[in-house]
Amino acid sequence: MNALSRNQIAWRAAQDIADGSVVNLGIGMPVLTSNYIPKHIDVFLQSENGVLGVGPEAEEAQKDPNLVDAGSRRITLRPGASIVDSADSFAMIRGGHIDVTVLGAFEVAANGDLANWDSCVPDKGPLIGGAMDLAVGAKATWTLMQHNTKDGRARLLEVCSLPLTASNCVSRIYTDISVVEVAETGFVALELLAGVSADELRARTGASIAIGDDCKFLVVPDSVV
Amino acid sequence: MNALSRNQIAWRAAQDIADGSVVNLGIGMPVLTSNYIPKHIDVFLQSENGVLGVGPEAEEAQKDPNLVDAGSRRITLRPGASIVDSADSFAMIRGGHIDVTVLGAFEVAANGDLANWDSCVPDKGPLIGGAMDLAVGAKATWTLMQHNTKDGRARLLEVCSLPLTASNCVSRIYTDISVVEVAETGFVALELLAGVSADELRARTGASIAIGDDCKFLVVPDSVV
Amino acid sequence: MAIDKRMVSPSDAVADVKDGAVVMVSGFGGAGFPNIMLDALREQGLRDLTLVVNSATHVYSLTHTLIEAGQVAKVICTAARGRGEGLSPFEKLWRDGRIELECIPQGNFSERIRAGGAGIPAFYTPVGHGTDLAVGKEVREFGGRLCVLETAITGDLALVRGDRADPFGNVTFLYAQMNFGPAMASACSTTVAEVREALEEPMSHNEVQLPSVYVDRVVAVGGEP
Amino acid sequence: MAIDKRMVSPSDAVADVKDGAVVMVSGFGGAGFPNIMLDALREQGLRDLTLVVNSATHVYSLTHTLIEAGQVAKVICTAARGRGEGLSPFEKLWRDGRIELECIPQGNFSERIRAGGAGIPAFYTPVGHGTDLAVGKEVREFGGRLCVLETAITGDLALVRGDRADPFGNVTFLYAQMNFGPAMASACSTTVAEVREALEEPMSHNEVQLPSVYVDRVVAVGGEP
Repeated sequence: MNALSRNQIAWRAAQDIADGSVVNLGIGMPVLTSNYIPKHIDVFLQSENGVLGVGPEAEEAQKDPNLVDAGSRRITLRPGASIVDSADSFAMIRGGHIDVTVLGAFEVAANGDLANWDSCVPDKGPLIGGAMDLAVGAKATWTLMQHNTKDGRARLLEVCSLPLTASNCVSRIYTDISVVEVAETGFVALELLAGVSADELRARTGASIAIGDDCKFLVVPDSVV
Repeated sequence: MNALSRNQIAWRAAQDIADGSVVNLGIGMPVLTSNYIPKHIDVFLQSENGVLGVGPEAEEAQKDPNLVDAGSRRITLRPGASIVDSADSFAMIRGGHIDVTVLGAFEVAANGDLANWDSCVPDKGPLIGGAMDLAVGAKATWTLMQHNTKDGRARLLEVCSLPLTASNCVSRIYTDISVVEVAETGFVALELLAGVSADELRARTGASIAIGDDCKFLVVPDSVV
Repeated sequence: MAIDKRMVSPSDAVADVKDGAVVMVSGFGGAGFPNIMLDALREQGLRDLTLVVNSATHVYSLTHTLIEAGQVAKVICTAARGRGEGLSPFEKLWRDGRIELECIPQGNFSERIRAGGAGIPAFYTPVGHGTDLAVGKEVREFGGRLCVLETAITGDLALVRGDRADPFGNVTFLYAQMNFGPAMASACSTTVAEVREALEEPMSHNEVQLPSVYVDRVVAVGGEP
Repeated sequence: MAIDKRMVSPSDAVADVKDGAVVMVSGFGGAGFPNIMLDALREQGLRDLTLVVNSATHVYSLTHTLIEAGQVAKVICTAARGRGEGLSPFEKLWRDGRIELECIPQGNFSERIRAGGAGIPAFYTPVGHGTDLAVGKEVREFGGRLCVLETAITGDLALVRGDRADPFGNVTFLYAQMNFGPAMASACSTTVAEVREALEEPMSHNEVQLPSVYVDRVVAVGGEP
């Protein structure tokens, strides 16, 4: 099987979202997760601009410039949605009322440290947004990311090389070749793409990574491309 | 003229409320002030239970058990009123958004210290409510009080004898015989009841009190009883 | 599964509360007392509860029935004075050292609860500085003002009275019924909303005054007696 | 005199702003930018402004026009990265040391502004601890979590975009237009609400999302272009 596409990584993460939970999806790949949440579960998506209960992206006719998410997407509201101001939205986030935040990541360390805000491009301004608040405040932080950089370097590391977003926050990593738990002992592979050997996984990971006792194949249905 | 009644003290304070201001009236004598605010000025009364824009007390037919002020009076709303929760109400108070709070007082000291929450009755439970927040948070704190206790002791003192509500907060005192400013230099009488001499005022005041250069008679119209 | 937080029985809604729980109870100025839920809680026969409630002795609130039943080890409140000259049951227990009391200014009370729900462990406030209530508290100067350090209050159970709730747990309030409800709901691990009416359909986002994320259980009990 | 905060001219509403003012500007995710007022402010030709705004470079906000006109000495924000690989005008000024930048996590940003309006001089937060953004900040442990001390942000002028305002200054928002508006309005000594429509009559208390006490001037400008 080929390495997972962005949609496929998002699909895989969506399958682990618990029924009845409140989830914040970061800008970029994480927001794709909303397209793949199983129909039989009921989830409230929070966006840090204050919308609790983000619905599907708006059709052209519905678009209201004021009904947007934190990524400026024009959205709809799901039944039972509510909207608060930014101070209350981050009180909700910081206060532990979000079950899971799904974020993009440049790097994750074996102790759960996350680096996702500063790629250190010279003279480009910083872009923090709500990532630090989400990573610290949500009950669980999951990251979606490519397992390696374009030039082949590891993104799962013993220690992050880029500036940290938050310490000890990531519990689950979904990559194009694996699902990895960040356990007390470090990285543990829960799922691995067919055709990727344990040795290859270790070679592509910048820290010690255990193969879970019950490690499965990472499988995505053909309908997701 | 006789010493002022509670209504008359409240009337006198009401005459000093500025047009367009936001005013919090404490439970008891201060809330009577609302009956005497001049008709030609437009004032928002805040109550610390979250009501901004308290209107007149409700007639029997209008009474709603949920439309109350902090003193449990059943009230109406004035045009343009709004209601917030307690956290936001005290954010409003503490944040300096109330122009004047009018409070009852047991004692006021010459430096503006206020004692109005604990009369030290043995074994009676404490009752603080919002007094400390109001005295610290409002831009100005005025007190309405009898000039002396029932047994003739002074309530305007060099130093408060009762537990403090807040330090250096009172700027104006309305009593049954005087209007007193709390200046940098201490108490200054701005108005004095006809028939009360400067000597009598000094005798009834427990701290040095100056007679203002422009000290007037304290006069209340006959219609207020 | 479609989220539905409505429960039929008040006692079921508090069946999992344990001895020693910290219970927050809304209500102020005669509005917003969750008296049906307080009755159900009392019938559970729990011991050693800590109550976080504006008044320990308000006649319209059934808070005092838990105190009189000997179920309460500690009260955190802003008012604990019984009416009249005699001692209330609370005051007698307090005098005899059989109940612990922490009495704090109402704005610090609401802000500490709000902080508990907002993930703010501690904050500085000018309110209370220089009074008996701040004895032993850390003092620090900000912008020339002396402030005390106050810590967040969190709880196990919030009992909140509202007007209507939808199946997702969104709640509306009537007038000043709101008071401490939203902050308390945010600060407790489980929140039960006692409401007049439980709706079959979701309410509009514009109506929501307490977002669903803060409410775990909804019990409809009809209007107040 | 009946309170009426409506003004006809955007430029009159900012005529008294001075060089060096701290100006807060609402808007996030494409919603809630007070662009008419930003235009009026730019035309004042002021110097050395400090802007408190979520993004220094958002394309839909006219914030960047003040920066490009050289009127801004400092920006406090959560995002300052221009689109694309090249450098934005802000990034060039920043690189050349001609503009000061304080970039902070969005939840700390909103909470510091909320604190400014709520009379809380400082608070502890877990967000940012251990990151480059917390270097030099005081660290303290609460409940086993390391937190940083953050201080309130206040301003001279808030420019806030809403939907409707009544003569008293009560404001409603459309959907996610609210974002930083309420907190900023509370934290500044003067607030101008730019709204689509100014109402002749007071709105109902149930509609108010930003209470009148926080709004000094209302300018109706019609819908967004």
